[in-house]
Amino acid sequence: MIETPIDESLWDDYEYSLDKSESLSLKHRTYGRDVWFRFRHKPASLIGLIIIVLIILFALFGPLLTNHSFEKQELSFVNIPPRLNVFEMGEDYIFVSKNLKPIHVSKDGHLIKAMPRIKEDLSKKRTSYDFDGQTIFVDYSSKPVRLIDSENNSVVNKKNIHNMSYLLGTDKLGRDLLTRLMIGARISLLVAFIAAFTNLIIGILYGGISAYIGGNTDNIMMRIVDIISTIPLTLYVILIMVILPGDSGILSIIIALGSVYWVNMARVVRGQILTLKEQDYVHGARIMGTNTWDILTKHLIPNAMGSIIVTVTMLIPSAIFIEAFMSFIGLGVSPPMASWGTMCNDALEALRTNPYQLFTPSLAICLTMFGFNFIGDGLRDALDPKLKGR
Amino acid sequence: MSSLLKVKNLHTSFFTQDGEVKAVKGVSFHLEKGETLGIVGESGSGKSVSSLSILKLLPPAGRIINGEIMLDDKKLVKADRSTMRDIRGGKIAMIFQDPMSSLNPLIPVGKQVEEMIKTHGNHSKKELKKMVLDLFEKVQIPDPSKRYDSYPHEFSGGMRQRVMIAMALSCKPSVLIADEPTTALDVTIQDQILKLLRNLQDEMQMSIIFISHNLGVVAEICSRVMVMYGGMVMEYANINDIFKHPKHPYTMGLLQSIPSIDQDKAVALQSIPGSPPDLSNPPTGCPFHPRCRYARKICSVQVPPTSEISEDHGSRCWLLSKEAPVNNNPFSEQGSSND
Amino acid sequence: MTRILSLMSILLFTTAMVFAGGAGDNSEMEQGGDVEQKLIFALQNEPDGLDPGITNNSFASPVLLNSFEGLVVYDENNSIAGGSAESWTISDDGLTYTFTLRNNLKWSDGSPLTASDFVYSYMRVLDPALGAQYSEMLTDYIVGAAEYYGGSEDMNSVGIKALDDQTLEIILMKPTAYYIGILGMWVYSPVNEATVTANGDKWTLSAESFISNGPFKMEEISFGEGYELVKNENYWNAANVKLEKLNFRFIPDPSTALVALEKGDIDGQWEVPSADLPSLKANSDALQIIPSYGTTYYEINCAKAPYDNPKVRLALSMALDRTSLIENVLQSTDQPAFSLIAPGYSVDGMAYDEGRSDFGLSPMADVEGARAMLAEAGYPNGEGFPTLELSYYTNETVKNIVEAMQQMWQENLGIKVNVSTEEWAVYYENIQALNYDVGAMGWGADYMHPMTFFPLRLSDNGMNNSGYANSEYDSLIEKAQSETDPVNAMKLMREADDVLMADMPLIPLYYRSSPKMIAPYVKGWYITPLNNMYLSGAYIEK
Amino acid sequence: MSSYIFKRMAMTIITLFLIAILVFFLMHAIPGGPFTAQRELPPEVEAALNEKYNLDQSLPRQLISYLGGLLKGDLGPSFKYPGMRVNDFIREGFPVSAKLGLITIIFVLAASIPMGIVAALKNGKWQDVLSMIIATIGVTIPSFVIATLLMYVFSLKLGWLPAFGFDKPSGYILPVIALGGYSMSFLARLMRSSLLEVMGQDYIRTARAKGLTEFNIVVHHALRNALIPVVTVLGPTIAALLTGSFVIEKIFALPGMGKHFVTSITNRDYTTILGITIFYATFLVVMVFLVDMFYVLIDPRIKYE
Amino acid sequence: MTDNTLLEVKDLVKYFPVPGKQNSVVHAVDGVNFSIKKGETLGLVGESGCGKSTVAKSIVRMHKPTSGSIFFESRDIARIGARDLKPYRKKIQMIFQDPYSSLNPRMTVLKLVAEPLIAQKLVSTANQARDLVIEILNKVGLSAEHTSRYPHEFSGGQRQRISLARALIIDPELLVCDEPISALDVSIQAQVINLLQEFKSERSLTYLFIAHDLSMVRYVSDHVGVMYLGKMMELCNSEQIYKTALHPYTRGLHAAIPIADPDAARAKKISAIQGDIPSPISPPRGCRFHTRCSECMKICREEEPELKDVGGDHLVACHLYTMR
Repeated sequence: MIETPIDESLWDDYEYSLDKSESLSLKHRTYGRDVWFRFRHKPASLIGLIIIVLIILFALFGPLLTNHSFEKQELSFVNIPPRLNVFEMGEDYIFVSKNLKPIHVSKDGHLIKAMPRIKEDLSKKRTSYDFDGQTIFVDYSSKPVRLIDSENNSVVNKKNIHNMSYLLGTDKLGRDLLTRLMIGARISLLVAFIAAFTNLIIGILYGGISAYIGGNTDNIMMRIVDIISTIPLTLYVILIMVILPGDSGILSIIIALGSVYWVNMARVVRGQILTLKEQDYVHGARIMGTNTWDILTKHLIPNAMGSIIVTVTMLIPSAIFIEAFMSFIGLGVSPPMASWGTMCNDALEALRTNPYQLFTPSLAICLTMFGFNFIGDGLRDALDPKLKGR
Repeated sequence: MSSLLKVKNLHTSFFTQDGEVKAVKGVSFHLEKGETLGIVGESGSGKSVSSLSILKLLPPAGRIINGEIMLDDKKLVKADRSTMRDIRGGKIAMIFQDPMSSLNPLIPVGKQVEEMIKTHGNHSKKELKKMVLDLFEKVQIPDPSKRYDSYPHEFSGGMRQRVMIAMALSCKPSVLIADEPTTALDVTIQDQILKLLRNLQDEMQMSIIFISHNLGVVAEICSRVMVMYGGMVMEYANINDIFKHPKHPYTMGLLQSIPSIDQDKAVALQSIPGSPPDLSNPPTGCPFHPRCRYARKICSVQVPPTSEISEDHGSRCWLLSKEAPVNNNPFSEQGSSND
Repeated sequence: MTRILSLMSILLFTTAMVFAGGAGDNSEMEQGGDVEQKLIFALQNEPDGLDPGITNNSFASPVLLNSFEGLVVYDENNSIAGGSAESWTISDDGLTYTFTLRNNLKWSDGSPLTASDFVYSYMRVLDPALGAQYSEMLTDYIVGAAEYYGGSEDMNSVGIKALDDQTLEIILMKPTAYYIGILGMWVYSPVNEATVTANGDKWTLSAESFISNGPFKMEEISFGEGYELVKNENYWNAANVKLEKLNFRFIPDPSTALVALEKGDIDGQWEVPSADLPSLKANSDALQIIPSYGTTYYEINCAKAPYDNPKVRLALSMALDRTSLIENVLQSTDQPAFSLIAPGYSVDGMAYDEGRSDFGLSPMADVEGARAMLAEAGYPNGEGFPTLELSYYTNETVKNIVEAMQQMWQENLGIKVNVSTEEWAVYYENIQALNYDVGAMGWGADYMHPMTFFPLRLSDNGMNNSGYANSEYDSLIEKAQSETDPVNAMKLMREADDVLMADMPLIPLYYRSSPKMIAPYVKGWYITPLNNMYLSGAYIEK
Repeated sequence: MSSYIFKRMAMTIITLFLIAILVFFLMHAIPGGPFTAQRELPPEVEAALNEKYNLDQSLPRQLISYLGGLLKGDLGPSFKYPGMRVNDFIREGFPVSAKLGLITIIFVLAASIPMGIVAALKNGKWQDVLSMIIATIGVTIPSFVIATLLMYVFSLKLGWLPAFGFDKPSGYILPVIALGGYSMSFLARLMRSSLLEVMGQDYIRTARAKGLTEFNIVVHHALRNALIPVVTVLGPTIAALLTGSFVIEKIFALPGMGKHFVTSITNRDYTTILGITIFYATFLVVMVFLVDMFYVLIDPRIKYE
Repeated sequence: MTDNTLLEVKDLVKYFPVPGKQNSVVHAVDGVNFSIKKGETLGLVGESGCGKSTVAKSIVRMHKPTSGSIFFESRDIARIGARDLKPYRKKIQMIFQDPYSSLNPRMTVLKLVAEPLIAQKLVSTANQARDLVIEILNKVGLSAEHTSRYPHEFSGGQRQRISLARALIIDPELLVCDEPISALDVSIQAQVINLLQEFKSERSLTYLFIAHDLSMVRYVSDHVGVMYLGKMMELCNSEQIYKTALHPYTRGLHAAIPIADPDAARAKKISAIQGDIPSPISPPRGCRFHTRCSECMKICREEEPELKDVGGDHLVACHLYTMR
């Protein structure tokens, strides 16, 4: 059967070694690395992570790169969109804003200045402006608005250029939207992270204690959770805003979120601990005489961490969500601070006139939520012990 | 005479994040009408994957890479879905290790059996129920008409496995694949199920592929045995040869691991050292060589070919080759074990 | 002596009136063919009730003013004209008003409406148990009313009498020249005793029991959704009421209403989203800008250092660029305000604010002046000035203004400004408790007379939330209130105005105008500067 | 079973009372009262109102008389809308919210379950990716943004659908999508993961081994099992959808109950705050209870005794 | 009992409440007596649900017995509180059936094996612990390089050896093995059994060995107890249980063991014990085995037989022998 003769030396005894017989996966990974390995093999979760990292970088370092301040208002440049549909008047570009004010724009798209108004003629629906000595007119008697130069000719050449002074345009107080978006990211993420962190602590402690003690204690603690979750959030927020000293919009949101939003986390942790405390290794630890604290911190909580982390990643978007909702009902951060929620809310009003103002913050919220959702999904799979070894 | 079922050079792999895991590497066997073929091996040896490959019931990550599976004259590897559906349950039925999780918890057991018959034939409602009750009787489920509407959780493990068997037999398949059907059961129940299977086989003249990690169980029911390790067939032979004249160190190790009735307590059990190979990182050469006490250098270099000892007995071991040295060779006349 | 006050104020509102294109003569116009005479009008909120005796809710106004009619009404020229009363006389001492009701007045259910109905309605307002929110519009003026209200006198001492079915007499405590204007408020509307007695406080909750006497009557009340009114055939002037149906729909989000309006689903809307004003101004022929008799101002806590120093208050006021706030932030057609008292009132062709001082303020910011003033007060370049807490109530428009003001003060004065918001109920409690530095506030007139503003800074007035007290001002106002000669009264008021604004106990920001959306095919309506909309002459012409 | 239900009901009533008590003290703790207005009320009026609404009594007494009324099913008079009772708000508003909610639930179920099924069965294919992108967008965009955008596009730009109200049946379309968007997406994701898990179960392999068609397997074996976790979240979801949404009702001008959740608080309409909260809590508890009962129907393993 | 009795279980009863049902309990263990001498191994066999695991868990005090006593070194530890129990935590250790759920997946082998040392405060430095861990790991056939690995990187047999190392690192007196090999592959079972045997002779350990595999039990045990539905059916030395088993249940169990001998295996046509084990919520009256007993008599249905010595240290609870 064997055609080719075998080299004699190959018939020597094989050296037995413990390591070889105790075969172990070559790819030795610590737990964290193992999770990371599985996590990064899901393209969606990786994309999510990249999005979040970019957003965090954007929030942290972005404001250093813009030459605007988030709070500096330029009242003559309010509601300027990122794309300018300008009139070409010789060498000059003139942009007529939504409130019918002509603005001198340089060739490369920088806003130079708003022109002083000379006179508004309401009956003819035209307003005259002083453009470096010339008188020009904005005529809104018919649609679209026309620009009429000093010789009474209608300016016909129009062109779309990008707003280089304000890359994402300005808001209703003439503030740079890009910078506000970055600052807003800080606030929104801060709210989200702190809320998530607070929830993490309270949720773990509450859920953990409830499940660990069990019995009637558990019953009562869970009833309390039920009660808390039915009481209107608005009520808390107003109360908290009142209790806290005046200006702390963020703090009150965080406290509101932190003080009631942990109930979900508590439920999750409780469910996990209830299962885990019946695991053999927990019994084993108890039999060895390990004390309760160590059982909680070394056995129960680390093993519940998977679901906890996943819940947290889902909780962060919901905190951003709620912050936005709070802004919607008028309970957001105090001005001139911006958060994505307040930006969205401010822009909603002006949606018809200035849709671009809504676009960027809601895109930012979406992206962040996408990011966290993907990370959460990825982590859920990566942390799932059932998928291990597959 | 052509065999009822023929598997040739089957390769099945799982595609995971860690890369390709080769679970079955060139398995070939045949199954004759009315016989019971045992497939023995420990977890990860590829025995279940081989049987799932036959019915193409592999989990989503699994894929048949190569090989041929013939049922009568039908090629199954490339068969389309509807052909496979006809075969599943109709020609080849299967029962699984865990009867609890293998039955749908939300559907009464009678319905679950009935559904199988309905899929493979036309029967009136009344007939169907009658057939199910007959089957229940046949697998010795007490009080069948009452049990018809019970849910799986209301059954004991043994009863559930009887339901599974009833289901498997309902369409009178020519092949029954039993994948560790008694592993989850108590010895007394295992005994009952084995006897039941044996009697049913006698009665219905079907062929059985019986998968188990327990040689004792295999001895009870099989006529031929195939021993698998690391995704390969290590040895195949009829039942007596396997137990009386094993020709593979692994088979020998397995046999020696079981304490016999009159095992001397002072003497340690003969164990196979080490652990089974990690499939994602299999050893080179013979998969068993790291744990083989007779291993030679060549075993770690090259996969041994299958040596045919007799027409019905083959073994994949270098020591069976003609050139193999005699010292410390259990298969040569002179070197046969003195330890 | 009959005198009908002329309250025209066209001069100052030319700008705005041009936009109010819908207002105009209605008598000659023909009704447009077979167009359905149905008007759907969006209100932002459900009023808290429709009992004219109780509510002071501005959302109720369009409903109440078109379903009830008091003794007098404001006509399209903002003049007082006869409503249920055909004519009236005022005694020479200015105390006794005698009204002659029109013939055959009827309630919407057809039952007769007599002078005693008015007596009943007014006495009802004077019952504290009713909870009338405008009760002081009676108790402050009518003899015996306050005493009766306080429980110290009985009904007979109150100066409201039905002399016969068609004659009503009201006797005042002291001569009040502008009282006839107050009579135009809906709190002076009659309510039907029969339905009130039969249904108690639920009489306004269903169309059947909602009996009124105005040009329209209630057809259906859908709670939370709106009101459907139809022409009241029993109205004395029903012949001139052209609309057959009048729907008020509650659309809380003005942007939604705007979409609906542009789609043609509704014909008008009460609140216009401020962000859309500029584009509506350019593009929409439905935008109507109505001059409004009201002032938006900021309260200053005059009881708290450093705001107890008038110079500080003046500096703050001077540092604001009102033009920019109006043009860029509000993008509206409001007018920069220099005083609490809005213009719009005039006597014998002389406008109240003619030749009025600017109180040291200018439309644009007077940065130099403001800085100098602040330095004079002891805070050169804002040094040593404590952080100013600028409070406001939760409202988008106010928020924008406040943010802009914050920057103006910080930049122009070099002081630090902190902005904080609270929802209204909390905010207003803080304002009342003088627990603030500077806070957003505003006042819309109840009647067309400057006296609707002055009480806001009277030292003993409950609405004076600034801690400001000036006896000179108090006595000037007291004199003005009882001055029967309007010219003299105006003089006194102007004096008071000067006294007040010299102290700058508030920061006037702008005099309001009120944008409304009313489709151009709706004609014959008018809205007074009191924000009162009258639709009795309205019709659709497409 | 009946003793279980009885016990559960007793527990529910206690919980509801605790909620009432807690909300009662919470709302009295926040400043401002129902009669705070810019125009100060004459003291006589304020006194009369306080007497009328029991506010002149001590808090515990107010609470007791409120709870007494609550036992009789009377949620008290509204402070803000004279003549109205909180029961009236619910009677007027709830049917509107519930009707919208019901349609939304139907939409949510009709959209999410097939979406989840398709995504799970086509795991990793474009159908899965597409469904999950839609579902992720659905859970990421706040409802007020969705609502406004929908209106902007479909009412204003395209003019296809009315911007407000239920005067026409087409008026339901936008509110239903805006209201149900989140739940729809959430349930689709849940359905997908649940079905994916079920499809990996042994009994599905058994069903395959029986030769059942894939359709049969999904419909008869996988779906019922996969629905169990979906049903769990359905209780609170249905309760929330049926009781209305402040945001959606505001934007689409719907006369539902949702607005009271927020406006009653800003108005300090004490009885309404309490009444609405209790109504919602009751509803929630009942829905959760019904879901638990529904379990018994779909899962023979569950029995309550 | 003689002086060198390490563990004595007397009238041990453990009932569990049935979730959702008020008045019924699971009669998991219903009055069980036995004792183990120092250095000996007692095997407990029986089908699942017979209460053998509950006995084990009661002894390590994973739960409090309903009644009865557990004397360990002559002190009743059945009902003492957690603080009093502490010294016994060092002396009694346990190995679980499922090697996958009995090791915390978040801990490295080093931490796992060192855990009892730290819990019992037996070491003061990390290095000391590490040395001890490596020493014991070597004994169970693993090496120092395995210490940084996580349980999921090991096969079932390896994990069970880690469990063993972990249990033995603090030198317990009694090791309770709850089906330590039933989840393992055949080729691995012998490894673990051999290790157990080695340790027994080396450290004169005492074992309570629970299994359902009679042949393995016979091999490792000095005495064997057969349990059925919470009751002890037969108790004798391990040779007797194999050769001269008295109780019909024991004989049935015996016959049910698959024999790795095709000729012998094929000879049996009828299974040894018919039917299923009844519900422990309402165990049968009389002898609990009577429903499945091929030699059932009238008395068996009515009267519960007592566990009686029939001579030669052989105890059996069966009316067949009480009659004599």
